[in-house]
Amino acid sequence: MSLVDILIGFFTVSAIGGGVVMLLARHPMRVALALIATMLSLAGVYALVGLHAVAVFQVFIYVGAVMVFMVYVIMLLDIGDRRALHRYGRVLWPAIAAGGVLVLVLGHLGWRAGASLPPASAGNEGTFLVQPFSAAFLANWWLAFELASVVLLVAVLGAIAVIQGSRRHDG
Amino acid sequence: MIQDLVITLVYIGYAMGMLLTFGAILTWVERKQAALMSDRIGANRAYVRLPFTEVKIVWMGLFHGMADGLKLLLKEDFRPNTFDRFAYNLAVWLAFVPVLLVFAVVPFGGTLDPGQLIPPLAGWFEGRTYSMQIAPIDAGLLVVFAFAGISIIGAMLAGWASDNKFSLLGALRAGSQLLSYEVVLALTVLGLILIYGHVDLRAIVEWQSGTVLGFLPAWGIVVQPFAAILFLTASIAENKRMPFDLPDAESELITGYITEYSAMQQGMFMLGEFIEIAIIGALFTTLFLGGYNLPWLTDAGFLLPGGELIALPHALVVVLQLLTFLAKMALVCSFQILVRWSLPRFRWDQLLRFAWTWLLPLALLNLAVTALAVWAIG
Amino acid sequence: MTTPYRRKRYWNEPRMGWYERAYIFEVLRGLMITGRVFLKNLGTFMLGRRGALTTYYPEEQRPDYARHNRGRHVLVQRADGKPQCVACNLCATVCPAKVIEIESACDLSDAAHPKYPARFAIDYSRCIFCGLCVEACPEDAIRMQPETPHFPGPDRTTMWSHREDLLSWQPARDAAKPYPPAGEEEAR
Amino acid sequence: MPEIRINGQPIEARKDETVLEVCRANGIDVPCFCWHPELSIAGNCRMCLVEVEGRGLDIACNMPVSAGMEVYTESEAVRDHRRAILQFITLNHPVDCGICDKAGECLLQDHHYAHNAKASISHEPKVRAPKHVDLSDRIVLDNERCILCLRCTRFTAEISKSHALGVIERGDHASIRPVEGHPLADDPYSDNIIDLCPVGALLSKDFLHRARVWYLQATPSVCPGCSRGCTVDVWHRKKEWFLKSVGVEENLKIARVTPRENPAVNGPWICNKGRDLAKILERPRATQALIAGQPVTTAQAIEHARRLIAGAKSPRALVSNWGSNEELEALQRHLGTRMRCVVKADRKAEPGERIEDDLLIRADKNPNTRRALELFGEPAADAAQGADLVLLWGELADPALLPAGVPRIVLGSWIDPVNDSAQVFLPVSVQTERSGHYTNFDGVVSAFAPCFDKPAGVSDAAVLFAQLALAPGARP
Amino acid sequence: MDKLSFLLAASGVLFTLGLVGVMVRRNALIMLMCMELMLNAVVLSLVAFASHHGAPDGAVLAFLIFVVATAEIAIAIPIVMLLARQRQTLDVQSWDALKG
Repeated sequence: MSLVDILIGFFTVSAIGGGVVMLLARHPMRVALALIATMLSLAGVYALVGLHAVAVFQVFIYVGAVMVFMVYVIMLLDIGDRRALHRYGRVLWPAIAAGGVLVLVLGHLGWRAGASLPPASAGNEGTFLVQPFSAAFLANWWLAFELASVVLLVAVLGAIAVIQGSRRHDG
Repeated sequence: MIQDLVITLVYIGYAMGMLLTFGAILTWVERKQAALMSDRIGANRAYVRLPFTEVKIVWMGLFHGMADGLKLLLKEDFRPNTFDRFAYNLAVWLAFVPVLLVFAVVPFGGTLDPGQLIPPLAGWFEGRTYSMQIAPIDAGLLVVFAFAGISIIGAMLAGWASDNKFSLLGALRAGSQLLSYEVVLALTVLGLILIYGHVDLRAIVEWQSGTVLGFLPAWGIVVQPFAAILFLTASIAENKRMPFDLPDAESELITGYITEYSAMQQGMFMLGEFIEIAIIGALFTTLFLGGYNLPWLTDAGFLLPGGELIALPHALVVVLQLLTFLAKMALVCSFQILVRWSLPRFRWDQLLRFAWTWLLPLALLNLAVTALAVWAIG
Repeated sequence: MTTPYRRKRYWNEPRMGWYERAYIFEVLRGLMITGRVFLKNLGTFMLGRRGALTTYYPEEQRPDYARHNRGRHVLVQRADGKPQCVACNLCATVCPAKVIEIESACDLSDAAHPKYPARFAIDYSRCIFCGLCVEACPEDAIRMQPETPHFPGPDRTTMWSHREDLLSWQPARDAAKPYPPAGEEEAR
Repeated sequence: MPEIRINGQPIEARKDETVLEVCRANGIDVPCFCWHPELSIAGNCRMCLVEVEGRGLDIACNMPVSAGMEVYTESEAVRDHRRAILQFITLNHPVDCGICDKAGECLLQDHHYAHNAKASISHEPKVRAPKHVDLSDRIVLDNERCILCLRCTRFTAEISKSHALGVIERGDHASIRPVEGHPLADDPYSDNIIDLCPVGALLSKDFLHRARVWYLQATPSVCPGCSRGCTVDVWHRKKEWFLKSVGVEENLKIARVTPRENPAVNGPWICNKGRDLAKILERPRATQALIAGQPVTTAQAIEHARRLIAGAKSPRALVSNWGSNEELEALQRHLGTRMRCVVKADRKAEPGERIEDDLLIRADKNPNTRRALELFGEPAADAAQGADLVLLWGELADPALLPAGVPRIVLGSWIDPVNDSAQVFLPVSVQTERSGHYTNFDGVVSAFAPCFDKPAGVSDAAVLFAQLALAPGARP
Repeated sequence: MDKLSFLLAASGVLFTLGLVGVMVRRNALIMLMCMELMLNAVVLSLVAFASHHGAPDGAVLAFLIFVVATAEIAIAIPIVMLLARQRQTLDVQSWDALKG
């Protein structure tokens, strides 16, 4: 048990705690804050297992962009919406039961997968620096990234279309 | 291992102390510089009296920052009866802490050899050297942007949790302004990354220690002057200061998202703003002014163009590098204050239009030209 | 003229060409102006002189007030040292800020000036230095000197100036208005 | 009914009227100094000159109307002569308005601004005269300012009949002087000549240099000095002119009292006692509620008094005849059934004071005895006897009315030994702090208005009666 | 305890939490956020594998997931805002008009 392992454990538990709070919190802003906590914890995990780039992008893109957008929208929308205070839908207990089963199955599978996989390849310190990351990125995955950026572009266009459509609808 | 920890703790202590001091002193500098700019004298009243004497130490009003801090600490913490007390209290820290964290990846000096610095500990350090940087992460520049993103959430959360329409408006403005200018900032920095070929701030600084065209220091401001202007503009906007202080425009929104904060919580927003000035100074120094580099100064001493070496002791080199960094940083801070007291505030629509229709295309243009140039030369 | 009403232009709309619209040049010009002042003042400041037009009031007070500067009020004294004022209250009446308060008293032994101000107080916390009291005075008994009253005080009650303070005027010092006024001696 | 034409306008006049009276009755301004409606016609100021068609210029005050008169009050000739007369009057007048207490309400000043407004053209030095002649201990004469209208001498001769003033010398040395053997100090109406004087020659010593009149505001009030109930104006500082460099109580003082013309009661006169109202009303005030001499809050005192009243078998109320009609009615409404109300006299004549005369002064030195008696009836001789609780409201002229050894609730305005010996003392407002009405001996009801705010802790008697009438522990 | 197993199990738990959240919560925005949580769980497992195998491709995939998630949010939130503007609520159960 090195310091890194302890920290990984801590961040993982903190991430799961954030997920639980997301289920329990009443107000969307609290949920968003819990999600941000989860994401930051996961970023910590990523950084600790050596993937600095992913950790940074996790914070940069997820917290800095997606969650800012989310908080912005919650700020705009929640005012006066009393009905959102009903926390849970009708399928609360069945869903929790199904979730419990899923946890057992996935946890078991994960555990077994981890156990059955070949042991960790050693000496991969340099693998996750930004430079090899970028090299792999541009050598093997450039098409995927271009496609993803097309998806992003389409999403932006779609968002503009939705907003414009609603504007026209409003008159 | 334990030596690394000790060194890191020393660095953290230095960085925290330096930033907080900068933040406190900048409150005074801002007033004094504004006074000098407008032919006034400025803050000159606060003093410390030596105990048991009538000797008053005024020091040109340097203690005004202290007096402010004391006042903010002792004031009644007047809080609104908001529905989300948790978010209200969290927002301060979300806005304050990420700003401090940014400094973790900034190299504020060259290489430190603690064994050479303190000979009695030479045995313990076993000849290890450390670069003067809290967290030597190779993704340094990305970390900067990552943490900048978190502080947006702090500002927005503050405005939302204050339960006040002025605060909410301020928060909405803060959100959209910070997002817009962060895009500009990132695109500007992309050009630098193209040239430097690194996102590691230490590598960037080391790249700048050379020269271009034989005589000019290879500082970012020389190779990317246009990006320097864009970067400074966008980062002043990120800091929500004049002429981009729309989120807390006093004449329109009282103080925007800070309106409902009082006492030290308000003080932390203000201190955060001033520390951010220092951070912007540090980043600008690192990216464009060659960081801790003094022309011809190497870790061994001054290496004059003729190839002559003036050897300097290690301690002196370290101190020189630290001072160089601080001096450059102070210069940039002073320039930001100059801008703040010179330019009038934008209108809100002008602010966003400026970001999206001026700065963004310019940043893209800069990026394209840089890419072409790098491709042509490289 | 097609429209019956044309909007009045209340301000001078700036005429801006591309140079001004480009913003950056004008910004740089502004920064150069303020920066020049800053550097100049910083330079003088570092040389130990003051890079400012203002003074460390009240420790320092400027000697170069304009001759007609309306600063502190003074009450003119007669030859015997009594105030010229006859407590007619015209200054108090005309005062727009209502800061002058006079309490009059009767001195029958002085046949020419039986009425005199027993109390004459000016509240400098509210005075607007308009000089109307000087205009209104039928006796030329109140004047304003180009110097500043000792303003700063811990609270506003200390900013009242009373008869004794106001009677501090030294006629010999006022070259602009000699006392007694020229020609009065002959009249006597 | 002769019909005359003034400035071309036909006007109906009575046969016994003068042209001046007709003009005044019809709102036509004819300036005058010596003429006064209540005094005989002297005709010495020559200010009221008018032009009559066919007869030239003559004084309007002494001109009976006759049918078909054509009078011009604003003709060129009239204006010329007015100007000339004002020049003449100011020939020796010092024009020292700056130090004159009359300035602001001075007839000469007003007429000068309205009809001449020019400085004197005389080159001759003005005749100097004594500035300060004591006429009595109340009045000083500034001889320089006197224009010899003789209003004052006519007043002492015709109205107050003291014959205290006369004229000595002649020409520009003519002066008003007291008549030997007829001291002005003995005239209880002497101060009226101060108001009568059209210039600032006669001045009140009390008011001398105390304030410029434009700082003052007149509040209609009623003199409580006797049962005549003369209507008066109480002059006090306007709020915007409050002095700020001295204590606030300096501003809450009666500056002077002047008569308020009221043909039904007092005409244009009041007596000197009425002018000295401040002496009565501005005695040291009691503003602190007491229980057995110890300071308490008003609420505690009221609660204690309620308990006393609730516990008493035969309580008596000694009714103040200085209470207004409203307060007396409040007493009757709230406590009239619980207590036996006995009217008492608050004040009696001071030593040396004139008791009664046929002009204004009445023997009863209290303002509202008539209404009090109407409400509560004549007091029986043994009114206060047999009581086990006495509510004393106001002062007590005759201490014998207060039975010894009986618990007392006292409602008073001024500091008095009775307050401390009382079981409960409650401070009440004085006349200048409340509004109300007095009914005079003749049944004429006159109103008075408040001039000042009540001091903290002081309430109106009417409010206290309503609160005392509640059961102990009740909340109003 | 194996690091990979631990992280994979944590990823499974997080994924389940997100799934349960999507099922049980009624607020549309919260449901969106729970979906983000599921995406995060997947990224965690990718990172765990990448770290285990020492191959940067897992990191690249994680990055691609970020981009796609951003795109998803960019389109999803305007839609939610549109719906919320129409019904003045964020409750998904009030948007069941298309239910058979």
